[in-house]
Amino acid sequence: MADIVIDGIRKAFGPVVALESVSLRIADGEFLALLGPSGCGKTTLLRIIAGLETQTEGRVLIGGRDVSDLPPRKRGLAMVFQNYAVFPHLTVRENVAFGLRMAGADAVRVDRQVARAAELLHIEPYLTRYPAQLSGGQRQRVAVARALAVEPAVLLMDEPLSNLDALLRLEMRAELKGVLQSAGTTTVYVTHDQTEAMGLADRIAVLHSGRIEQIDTPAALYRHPRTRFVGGFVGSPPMNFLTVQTASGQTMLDGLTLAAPGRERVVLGVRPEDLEPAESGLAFTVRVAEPMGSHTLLTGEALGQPVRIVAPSDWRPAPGERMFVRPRPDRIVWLDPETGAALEEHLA
Amino acid sequence: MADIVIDGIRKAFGPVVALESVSLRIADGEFLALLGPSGCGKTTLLRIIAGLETQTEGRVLIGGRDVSDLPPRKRGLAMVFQNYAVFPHLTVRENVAFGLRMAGADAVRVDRQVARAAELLHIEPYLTRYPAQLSGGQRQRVAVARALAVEPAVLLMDEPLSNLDALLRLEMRAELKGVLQSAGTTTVYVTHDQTEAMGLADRIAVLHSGRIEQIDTPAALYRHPRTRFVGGFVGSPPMNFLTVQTASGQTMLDGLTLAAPGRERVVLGVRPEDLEPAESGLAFTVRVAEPMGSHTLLTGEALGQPVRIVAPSDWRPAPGERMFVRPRPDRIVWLDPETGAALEEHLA
Amino acid sequence: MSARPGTGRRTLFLCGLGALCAWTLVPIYLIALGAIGGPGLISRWPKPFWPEGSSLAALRYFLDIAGVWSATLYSVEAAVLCMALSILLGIPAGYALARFAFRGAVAFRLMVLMTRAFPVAILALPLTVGFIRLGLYDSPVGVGVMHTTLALPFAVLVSASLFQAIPHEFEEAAWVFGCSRVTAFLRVVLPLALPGIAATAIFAFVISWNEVFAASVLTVRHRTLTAYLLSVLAESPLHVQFAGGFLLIVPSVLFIFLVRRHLFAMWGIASK
Amino acid sequence: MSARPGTGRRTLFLCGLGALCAWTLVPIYLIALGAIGGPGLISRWPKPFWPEGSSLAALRYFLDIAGVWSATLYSVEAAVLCMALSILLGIPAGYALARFAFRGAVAFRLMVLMTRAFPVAILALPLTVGFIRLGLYDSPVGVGVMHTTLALPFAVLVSASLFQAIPHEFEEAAWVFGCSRVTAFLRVVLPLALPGIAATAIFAFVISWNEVFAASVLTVRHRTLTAYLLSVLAESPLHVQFAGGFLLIVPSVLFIFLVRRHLFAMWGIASK
Repeated sequence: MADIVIDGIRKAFGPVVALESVSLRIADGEFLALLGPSGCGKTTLLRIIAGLETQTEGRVLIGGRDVSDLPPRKRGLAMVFQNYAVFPHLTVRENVAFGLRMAGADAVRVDRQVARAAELLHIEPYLTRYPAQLSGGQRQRVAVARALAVEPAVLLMDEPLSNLDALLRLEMRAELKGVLQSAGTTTVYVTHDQTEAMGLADRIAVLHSGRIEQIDTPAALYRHPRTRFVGGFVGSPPMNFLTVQTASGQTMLDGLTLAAPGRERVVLGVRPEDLEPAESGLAFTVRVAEPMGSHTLLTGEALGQPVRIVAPSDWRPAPGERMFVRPRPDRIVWLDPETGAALEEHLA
Repeated sequence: MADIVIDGIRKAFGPVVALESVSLRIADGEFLALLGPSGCGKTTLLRIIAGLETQTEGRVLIGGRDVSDLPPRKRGLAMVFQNYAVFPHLTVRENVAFGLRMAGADAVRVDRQVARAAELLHIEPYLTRYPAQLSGGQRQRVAVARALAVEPAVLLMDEPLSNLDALLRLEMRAELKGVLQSAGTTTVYVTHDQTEAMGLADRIAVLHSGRIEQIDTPAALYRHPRTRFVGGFVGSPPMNFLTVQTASGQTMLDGLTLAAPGRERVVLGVRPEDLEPAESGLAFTVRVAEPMGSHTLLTGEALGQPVRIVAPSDWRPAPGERMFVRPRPDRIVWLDPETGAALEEHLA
Repeated sequence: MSARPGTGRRTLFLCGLGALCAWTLVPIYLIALGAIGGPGLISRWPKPFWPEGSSLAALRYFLDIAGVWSATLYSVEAAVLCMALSILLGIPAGYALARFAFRGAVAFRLMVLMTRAFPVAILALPLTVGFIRLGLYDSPVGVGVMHTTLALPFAVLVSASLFQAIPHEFEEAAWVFGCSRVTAFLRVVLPLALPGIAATAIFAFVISWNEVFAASVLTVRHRTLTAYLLSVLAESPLHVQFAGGFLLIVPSVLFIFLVRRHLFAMWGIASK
Repeated sequence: MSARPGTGRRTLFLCGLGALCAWTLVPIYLIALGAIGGPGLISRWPKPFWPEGSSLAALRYFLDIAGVWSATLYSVEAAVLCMALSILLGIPAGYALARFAFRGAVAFRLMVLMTRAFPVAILALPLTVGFIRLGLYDSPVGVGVMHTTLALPFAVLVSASLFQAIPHEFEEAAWVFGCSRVTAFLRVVLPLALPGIAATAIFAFVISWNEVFAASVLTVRHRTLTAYLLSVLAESPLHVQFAGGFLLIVPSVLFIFLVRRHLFAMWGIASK
């Protein structure tokens, strides 16, 4: 068990800067997700923690020890790879035992820990098989078992569920969360899927073009995005952003008047499920209505800007229909139209 | 504009049967989604309609004409491929014009229809570029424009959005729906993503191991799945299934008594968002709680069987906590425990 | 692919790289040196890095040998024929191999490869009988046909991997949008494969240009350049031999530089 | 890949297939026929499908030629040396090529390919001078070294594509789970590449076994089997020539059958 300190990490591939001065602290036993679109630098950061990539500047401390210049094998960590990287020439048993054997563990310890990891991930029936005889989901379990068998202080995961189909992903997500909660391992989990990050992590660090945009709990990230990027990336469908004019601390949205920050122009951010139908208010013109079963997703326009609304499943407006909606006042976020940053003065 | 009749189509690859006697009718101007997991035969069926694959038995009629033995170019259809298949050696303009030129259209007509398709898909700025200079989303638009430029009677789409990232997929989905609604083209759309099928289609045909499990509107499919497979595949998270004992037309679920079909054992199907917290009722033990922002996803057990619940986002039960839930009575589906088929006698 | 060589490892790696460069560049350099250094330089050891009394005398002497120019013509004739036949036969065969899943595809590939195992030298002897009978003996056409049997397996396998690298969906899209099988091949597949086919053609040219054994056996008076030089140079002074070798390398090296990117693709190695 | 050939197309395709099969099988059949059919059959035309008076006399006569067995030994010595050197030099070079992104990687690959453009025959003449100086003249070791320069480019490029086909993440997983770079290579990369490496080795063996020109030039009394047969057979009757050719093909064909799956992988063509 160990905490991780990332101290001013910068990484450049030639002229391309992948990470610029990233600092963060992951507490002992915490589950942190690195979330961002592809190319945001999340995988590079994970690989720098693992020692598979060398930082251009900065330090990595694991359990208080500076590991910046150590090779991966001396950092006391385990990793689950995106394509699983289960060794095809070894049986499942030997795959799970690989780390223990390399560490020189005696036969009794190897047997005990392989058996424990196999039980935890329900792969006992396959121990004598080769990976080529397993399905994708089973291989994924073997990769996790291999990582847990060495009882690592730190577990790194690089999009471990991205190669599974939707149903299996949902199942493995709940299972992973259960297994890791009881193991208490410090975990860094890279993903581009915001539902995965929300469901699994204690805290989420949202990365965007090599910078951390926000680190927070899933709930705080969802309710109080600190930037427009976070609001648009977390949540599906994403947050709506409406640029509005204000005057003397108020803004007029068609038939609706809201208290607003004292600026000339601000961006109003509101989640699609927080726009409630009303008798009067913001005028919304439906362009497309998609019945999703549990709800109906409406895409259309308000104030000449694109807006999505999550409406009850029994609503079926026709394309072109006009209706009125009101944002729930406690769920509104105000942002700066130039920088995209949340306006803190209004939050306080 | 044309309707499509699939009449007893069977397809075998050597000893492997991909489709067994599939029949369905797609109305003129209808948008039908073929939905199913990989390997269910949906892509094979689409390719048989296109003429890229030859059926072993059965007929395909487009607009009343038997096209079973015609090559693809004589079937009067257009297609959008999964990897877009935009010709890399032609400019965007020539790609969009390809079908018209092959049909021998005169220059005026080519120019007019290319301009219209380009405007519809917002690709005018790229017309002189080569596909290698475009992003994935732009290439996708070119592929759709190429298909629409020939004004096909029938448009076939093979997972056209699966190579886009989540946000772009959401945007293109709404845009596609808008464009196709106004074009009125008969469309067959293959996907493994149930949210895509639900959002886009007029009707959905759910395929499973070469058979059609159910054809229905998205809402009917969601509320009244005809088989356990459909209930588990459509909706995310999937429907919960609890096998329960019944006696004299009733079943006792802990502190809850429900009217049930007159069988000894039945399966109760209920969607995760239709299980509502209550003072008494079905006892549910939380294993994992995932805060998803707009809701909290609880995974746990009831009656010793796995159950998922979509709870309000301010609920935060700890793992191991016990609570009571009640299914909304109008949202319950009863199924046969052996065949997995919905019990019609109870629906009526 | 990310590189993270340790420092010790990196040194080792650079040494190996240096050795490998030397292994290809040093022979070329030595041959060039021998070719322009004149007779005195050949026997000197160690050789100077740049010859002082360098001259093009040997090269000029070499170009004045009677018959060099007509031999060059025969070489070009044979090589062009070999190139043309390799492409005309190799492309349909490669396309069939790439696109049609048929029983025995594996066996078929095996046979194509097996031709590599023929010891051409030995087979060329009995083949002369057949060539005399067909009237192909001692003609560039005969040499070109013989060289085609050497180049064709490469042409088939390389064009098969070219066609396999072109997603089938391009063709299917062409069919859906109004092409027949033939027009789809001509309008979509061929343009995409063309650069690789050009590289294959040039490779066939180089194989024919450099082949000496079959050419020597199958001709008497109408020798290709390589075969002609071999018979003439055996009795020439050493520095003229070097000059001959040097001039023979030139067209091959030129060709390979012209098509370098496609050659890598041919070998299944993407250039970064 | 799905096949949907139209019927007319299919006929055309089957004809082409037949022609291509004939192109590899007929020579082998004719050579075999010549080898066992005796002297009478060679000049007969058309040939019978199965010779009536077939005998193994020519083959036996052939095996009785003085020096065949010692020449076989030299051939094996040279081929084994060529194989060993190709692997020992080719694997590190191929690994470097596959794993390290370095400036000049393209130029390096180009140089490896350029060695294909050397007309070995012509170069072999001046090289004899160097070989005599190094004491490698007229020895299987010298021939093996010479053949290594022929086989090495293939070994490097093929092992590079082998290593490139092994996902880098296997190595990275090995590093994370306690391996150093060397142990990761030995415990993970090498076992995965081994079948392909074996195929490469055998390919080097076959190249050396079949090469005749350099072997003829570089040896006088210690000839390899192919070179020896070439000098002996030129004066032999035709049916004995066929017998020699037939016996030389046998080991190559055997080898290729043994490693056929990996050979396809080598050429970047997945067997279905």
